Amino acid sequence: MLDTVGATHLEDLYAHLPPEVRFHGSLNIPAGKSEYEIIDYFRARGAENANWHANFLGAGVYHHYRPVLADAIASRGEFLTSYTPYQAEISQGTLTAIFEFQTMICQLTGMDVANASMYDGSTAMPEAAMMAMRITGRDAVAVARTVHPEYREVLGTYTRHQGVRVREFEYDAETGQVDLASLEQALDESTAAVVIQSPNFFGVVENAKQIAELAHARGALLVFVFTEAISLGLLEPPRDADIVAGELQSFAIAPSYGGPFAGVLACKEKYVRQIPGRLVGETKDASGHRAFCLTLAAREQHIRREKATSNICTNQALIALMATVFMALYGKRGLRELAEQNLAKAHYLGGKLWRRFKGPYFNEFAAATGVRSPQEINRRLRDVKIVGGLPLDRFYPELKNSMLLCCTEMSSRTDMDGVAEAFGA
Amino acid sequence: MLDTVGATHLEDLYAHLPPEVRFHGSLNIPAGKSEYEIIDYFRARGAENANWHANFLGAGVYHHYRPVLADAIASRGEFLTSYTPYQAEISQGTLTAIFEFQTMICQLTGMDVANASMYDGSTAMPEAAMMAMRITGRDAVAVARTVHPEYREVLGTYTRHQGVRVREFEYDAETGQVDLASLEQALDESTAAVVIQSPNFFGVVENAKQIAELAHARGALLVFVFTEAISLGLLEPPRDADIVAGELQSFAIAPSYGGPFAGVLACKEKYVRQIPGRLVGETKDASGHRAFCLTLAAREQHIRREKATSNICTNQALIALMATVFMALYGKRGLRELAEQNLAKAHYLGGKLWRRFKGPYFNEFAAATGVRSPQEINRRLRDVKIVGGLPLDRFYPELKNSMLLCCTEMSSRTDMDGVAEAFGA
Amino acid sequence: MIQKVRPHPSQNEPLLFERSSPGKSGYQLPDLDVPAVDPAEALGSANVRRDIPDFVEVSEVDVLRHFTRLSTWNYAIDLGLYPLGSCTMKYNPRVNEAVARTEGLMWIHPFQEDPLAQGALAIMAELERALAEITGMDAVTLQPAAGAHGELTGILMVRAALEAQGNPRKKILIPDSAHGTNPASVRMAGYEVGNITSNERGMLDAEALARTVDESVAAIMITNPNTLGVFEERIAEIARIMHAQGALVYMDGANMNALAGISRPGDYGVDLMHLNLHKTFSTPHGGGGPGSGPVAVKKPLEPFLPLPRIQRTASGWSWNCDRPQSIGRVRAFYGNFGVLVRALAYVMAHGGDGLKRATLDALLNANYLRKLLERHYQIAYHAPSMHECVFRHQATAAIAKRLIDYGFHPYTVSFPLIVHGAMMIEPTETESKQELDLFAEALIAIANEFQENPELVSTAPHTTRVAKVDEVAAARKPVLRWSRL
Amino acid sequence: MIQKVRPHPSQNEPLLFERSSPGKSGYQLPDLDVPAVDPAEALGSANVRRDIPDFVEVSEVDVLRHFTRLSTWNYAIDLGLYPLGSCTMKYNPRVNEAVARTEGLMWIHPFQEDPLAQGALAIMAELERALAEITGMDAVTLQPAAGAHGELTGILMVRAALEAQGNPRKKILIPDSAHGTNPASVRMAGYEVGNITSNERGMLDAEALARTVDESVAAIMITNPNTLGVFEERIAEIARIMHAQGALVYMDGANMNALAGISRPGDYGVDLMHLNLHKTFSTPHGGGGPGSGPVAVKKPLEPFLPLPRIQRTASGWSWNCDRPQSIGRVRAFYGNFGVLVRALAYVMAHGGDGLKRATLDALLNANYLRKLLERHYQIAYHAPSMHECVFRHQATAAIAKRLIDYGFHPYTVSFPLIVHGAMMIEPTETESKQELDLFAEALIAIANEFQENPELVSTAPHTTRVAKVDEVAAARKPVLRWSRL
Ligand SMILES: Cc1ncc(COP(=O)(O)O)c(C=O)c1O
Ligand SMILES: Cc1ncc(COP(=O)(O)O)c(C=O)c1O
Repeated sequence: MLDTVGATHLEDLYAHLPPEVRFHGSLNIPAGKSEYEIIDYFRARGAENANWHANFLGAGVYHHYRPVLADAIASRGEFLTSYTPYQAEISQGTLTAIFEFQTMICQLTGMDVANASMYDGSTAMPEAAMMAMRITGRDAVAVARTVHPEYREVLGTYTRHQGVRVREFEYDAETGQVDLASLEQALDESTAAVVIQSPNFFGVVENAKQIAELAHARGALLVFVFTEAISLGLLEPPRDADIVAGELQSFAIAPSYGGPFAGVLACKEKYVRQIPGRLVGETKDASGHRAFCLTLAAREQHIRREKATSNICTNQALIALMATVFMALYGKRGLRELAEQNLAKAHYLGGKLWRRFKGPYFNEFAAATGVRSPQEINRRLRDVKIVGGLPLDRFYPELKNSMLLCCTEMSSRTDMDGVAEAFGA
Repeated sequence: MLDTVGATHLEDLYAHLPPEVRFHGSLNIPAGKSEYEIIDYFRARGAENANWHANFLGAGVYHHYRPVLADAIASRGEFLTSYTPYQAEISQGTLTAIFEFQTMICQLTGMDVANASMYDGSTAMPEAAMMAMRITGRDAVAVARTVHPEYREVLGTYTRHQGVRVREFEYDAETGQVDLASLEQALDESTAAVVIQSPNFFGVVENAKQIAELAHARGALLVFVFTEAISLGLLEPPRDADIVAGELQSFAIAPSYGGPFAGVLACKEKYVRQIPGRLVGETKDASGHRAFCLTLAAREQHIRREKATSNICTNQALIALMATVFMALYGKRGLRELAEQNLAKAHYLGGKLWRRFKGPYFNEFAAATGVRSPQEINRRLRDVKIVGGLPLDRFYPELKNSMLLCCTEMSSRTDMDGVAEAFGA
Repeated sequence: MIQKVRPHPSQNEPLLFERSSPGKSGYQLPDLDVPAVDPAEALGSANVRRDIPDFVEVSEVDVLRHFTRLSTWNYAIDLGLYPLGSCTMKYNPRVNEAVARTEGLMWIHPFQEDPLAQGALAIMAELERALAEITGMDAVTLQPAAGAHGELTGILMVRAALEAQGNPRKKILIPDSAHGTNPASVRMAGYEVGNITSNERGMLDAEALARTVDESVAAIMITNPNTLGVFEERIAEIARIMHAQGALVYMDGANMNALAGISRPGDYGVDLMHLNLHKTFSTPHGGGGPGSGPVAVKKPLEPFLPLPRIQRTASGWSWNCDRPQSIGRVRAFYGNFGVLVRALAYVMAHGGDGLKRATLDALLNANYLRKLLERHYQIAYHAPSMHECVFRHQATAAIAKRLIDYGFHPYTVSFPLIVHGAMMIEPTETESKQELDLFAEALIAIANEFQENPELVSTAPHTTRVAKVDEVAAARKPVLRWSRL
Repeated sequence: MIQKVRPHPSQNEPLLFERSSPGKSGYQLPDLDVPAVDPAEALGSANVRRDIPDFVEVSEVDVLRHFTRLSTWNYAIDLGLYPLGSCTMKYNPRVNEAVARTEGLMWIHPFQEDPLAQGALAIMAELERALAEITGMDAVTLQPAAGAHGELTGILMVRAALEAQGNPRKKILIPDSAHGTNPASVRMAGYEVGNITSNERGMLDAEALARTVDESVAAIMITNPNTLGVFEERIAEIARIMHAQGALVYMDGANMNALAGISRPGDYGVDLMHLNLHKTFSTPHGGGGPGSGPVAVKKPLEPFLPLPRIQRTASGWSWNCDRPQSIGRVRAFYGNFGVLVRALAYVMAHGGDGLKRATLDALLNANYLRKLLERHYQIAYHAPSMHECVFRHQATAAIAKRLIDYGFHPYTVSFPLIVHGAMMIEPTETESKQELDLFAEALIAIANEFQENPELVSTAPHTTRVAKVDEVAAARKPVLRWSRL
């Protein structure tokens, strides 16, 4: 091959680069390792992390059972090693799966349109907010403090330089739900969107309907956020919302220290041309058979460049595929039963502890730690190889001695009793 | 569907069975479990086994690194969930892979023909012996005591009722190799086959050439057995043998408490019609393209019934596929280097201990335990989470205070030093 | 004129040897942490091979692509209905694959001392218990590697048991509908085969049998349901006949998928039987194995089971080799453990009721297909079908190939031998009505094609990568390995 | 007249919704070990949904078959050459997948206290170090989820850095050959886009640039090698020009596969850049993601990196959020950790020398193809090619489809926009000469077909399951979800 290209050494292939841009040293990276050594290395690192039999952390990332088919299917080379399905004729597998994904997300959220996925929930939410601004032509966003704190931080980063004014509104210290009075104050004619999360960061279910009315009354859109997708199996879908942004990690995606996950962005039909990201549409092939392809690309960066609805290109296709497999396996009845088990587990533990808030909760709740500090409780749990909950004052200084606890179908009664014990309850 | 078949209850479907053959109770097996519980159960059982960082047992089952591609490829549903390739047109994948397997086995063993696999080495060996009897029309088999003891037991079970006389011959206490004098005594005009193993059970390399001459001089065939396939990467192939029977576990097959493994049966061209098991052959399709199919079925039970060369039907296809992937990955250079590493490791530890035998050894050797008993040494190793060697008196009462030790590319210097220490060397 | 080309990636993949180029390889070993050893010095140069002529030399990606491409040339359960009669090609649950890869199960050595393998022993003991319960037997060995291996093990036990009574006897009776492994196994156990014919209902004739059984008969080997998918309704009676003659009853349990939960051979006179875990218990066929063929026996035969046996002692599970009457070892170590793990996972997932339910669904699917097809194909025997049904058609082989064009794997062709032109169809319980309907439509369409355009059928398949394969040429001058031209 | 049928299993698979039948499901949950809770009571009946209309109801085997069949409709690296220019579709080593599934890495929660996640932190720190070494930069953030996300992160840092000096400035210069994400990202960071044109050699013209840069320019965003596969030979000079004007140099490192080990942007004036781990570092594309787009920066930009940062303290690794000048969080948690694991595995498998060797092989393969094709297709620019080469042909789109009939995935079509009829070909280093030769032969054959039988080419593909797909119709009346008719 060297002859063909007219070179004698491989190095000749970049001889035309000016000396000052060539790297003359050799990279300070240890010599190539064997599979065996590489697997050993990551095993050793894995053993340095606490991967115990029980974990009561939630707060946007949940420990749910992952059906084996999710990995079995996502490991098929035809899905794993294909690119974005630009060439429809040899990408019908991926395209069909995405079309099914879009459909299932619509069915679960009550929206008309869903895209092929966003990076994650925390980036889907700001995209939803910016979408609302494009739609309304307004420049302010009102966000509930009960929305995941890190999501709100990302919103700040994304919008800071687009002349967007972000206002946060309070929660009711009693119920843990949005404080409607505070919301009203945050609203005005410049408000493009009201952003809420339900179940919210405290695990409390918000009254989306009421909030939607307030928002719509002021001509603002309602952006509805969810972090615990399992709740969609049991809770009334956010029909009153205009845009839904969410996180699908609960659908067969491992916690994996925070990623890769898959974000959801769905909306009402009329806003479809403002939705960012990829969309798969149904069409026909030359012989009249049903076929699928990427569509409405006119919204996207590779066509519109700086005028695009977003800069997103690569998304989280394979993760969305796993979520699709998960939804297909559980199906109509399964999602319901799974959600009901989560509800029962959380309410079992919730019933044994002092809860901070009275609002209805799904599989997470804020517990008052009383005598012991959250840190101390977690230390006690650590001794019995249980990862405890999240001390809430990390994000809410006003919530001292409170711990956010999450229970899922994987939380055993024994372990939950262990937690109650650690609370000294 | 019930209507179609004209039934009202599923139970009606076996109403025609006489009452005395119907099972009226309900099976005493706990109710169906979820994936999650099943995985938990086997995790728990797995944790009850010693799966430690080092294991020095060999004796027919070896700890070698398993390249990830072996599982990745064998997990493809098209290989995993297909049946025996009777329908050639939709089984070319399996058929082609087996044809490649047969070829590689021939290249490694120096034989002309290899079948698609046997259950394992221990059943391949008796089949080879019976094959030799069919070929020679003789009824006696001479087996070296240096052949794997359990293989010899299986030979006994298989041949006991076919009027076969099995004679065992001795090994040289000095070298650990076949005692030629004893072999000569075991030979006579009724001897159909001489069965030896190399490297033998003690890890010692036999002088196959010399033994072949003695056997052939008496009109007997030489059946050559191997249990450590890695040795074929470095050792002279058994060209002088007439039939080769072996075990491929070392080629990407997990020890898995003794199975499933894959047996090899290979022979000289002229004996092909006496070889048991499946054979894949090359042919053409109707349009003249190269194609493969099962062939010479006239040897097999489904055609010949009681006159078949064997009763074997289902073999170990998927395991043979993994071995094929293994051979392809290591290839010419890799098998050699891998074998050399095994050699080096074993000789490192071998050099630190008293070896029982002077014969040349590959990656296993019999060590004299001296002051401490083998059991005591293993106990000491267990404390540092190392699985020690095999006390030889389990199979060879005369070999007290001897332990069979195996070192592979996975044996680290530190662990080998640990073993030497436990010996008090 | 739209000319097509043969796309290369999945269509024209060469053999690995044809892909090889010198120096290529797909491996990387850790650096040696001990001094290298000169092979010639350590082993003697005569013992060291110079080269592996023409052996493979390819890269890692070459290997992955090669086998991925090859895989696309296969049909599989994962792609659709696989109605091979007598093969029970049911869905292979993936959780079974997951648990079989549990580190603590994969990496344990068979010679680990018993205290270091308690988990493995517990799994085997649990499976033995479950299989005994399902078959109604008293003891089970998990050692046999496949059904045929189980048959050999069983018949050797028959011989041992009779020998213990002083006379091993001469022959074993086998129905003409039996699978070829039955007579072959019998021969390997040193017995003669006594063929018996089934009656017009496709069953064994108890009366006829009573006349033939005598002192020379060691046992009868019954497949039940037999390979026609028909339950041997007289089996209990037949057992009494055999026992009256001091002979034993061996049951080939390959078709246990028709009985689990609804009929237990141990309850009506069967003395011993084998199971095919790679059929009834959903362990994958893998293109021809690995399998597992446990043998279940009644108490009197227990002493003859192969070595070693699992036993429960004060200190836990352990292996017992001290069994003087045993037939000995039928293989090294203890069985295809990895397959046993999968089978136990299957039993756990179903539970007692689930196993029965699966059986009933298997019967339903088979009888549903029979009904859909009866008007278009001739059923071989009118007796009720259990888990499979057998039709007959002169062109069974051609129709089978044409089914491929419709996207299905063919049924079992021309077996059992007693049915001329047999089409043996076993859908299993894991097929949906949709899939069964599609399959029936295909077969019906082909029946019509055969009338209107026999040529179309006889030259099938037309949609596969390779056209009809010439098996005769393959056998005429066997080419069993690649070699450089 | 051999009539073909459309085989169903892999060809006519319906949508899951069309497969559904009421009551079916593919799951089984453990029994509830706590009292059940009435949803209406716990949540208020208004909050409880009644049903999920038309949601899927299928069995486990339905699911496995459905997606297995779908998968057979895809092309993939595992099946053959995937020469999408600018996408670096190289082999995805399977060991990366294996390590990413390590239990102790898969199941850890991002809010686990730092002492309980030391292994994860160590992995990220190690990868940051390696990427800094490869790029010649001083600090790296692993948070961005993809290249575009990295661009946004980087440009936000440019703004923060300039703001810290008092003036964020107005616009960012972007060459006309740039990828669409560049301008889109710039806009999201609140900057205007200043388009600059490349010269007849396909490179940036330093002189022309010097004339345009002024106080209003915040930075230039250079893709290097650019999307023509050409190395920006004047880049060091350009950096000096920008720096002289107080502007910064951002490099789009999507094409780092051409540079790793032979050229380090940090050594010649690039202030910050992003990498695509899902290109250069072999993490799988998965049909469109997940990706990972780390941003590497020089010391002066380090204070502005997103929150949080990994730091080494006496007690081990920990997260530091106390960084007043940071641009803040660009996503929740710390990045696509699972992708980072794979990338580090790739780096470890290659080592420093291996990375360089891979780069050289990538250059060799691209230039080899260029040579084979130059006589048949018109090269867009004569400048030397690095890891990819761009040809031009009026019928680029049709030729791409026709390539499918030959069993290859097409090259990147009509990008970069500055090349009319662009054919952008990137083979990557993991392709064998055999595969490259086959690909070249195919393209050459098509060039001839285009002369002799344009119709054949323009109506391609002819061998795929679906014929040419009508994308216009899809956009005209978008159907973006299934619904019951
Ligand atoms: C009825 C019957 N008996 C015995 C066997 C042999 O089983 P195996 O192939 O596992 O040896 C089979 C399967 O092939 C069979 O269908
Ligand atoms: C040159 C270039 N820049 C940026 C991107 C965007 O990267 P991503 O798709 O990961 O967002 C790509 C890949 O699509 C690219 O080729």
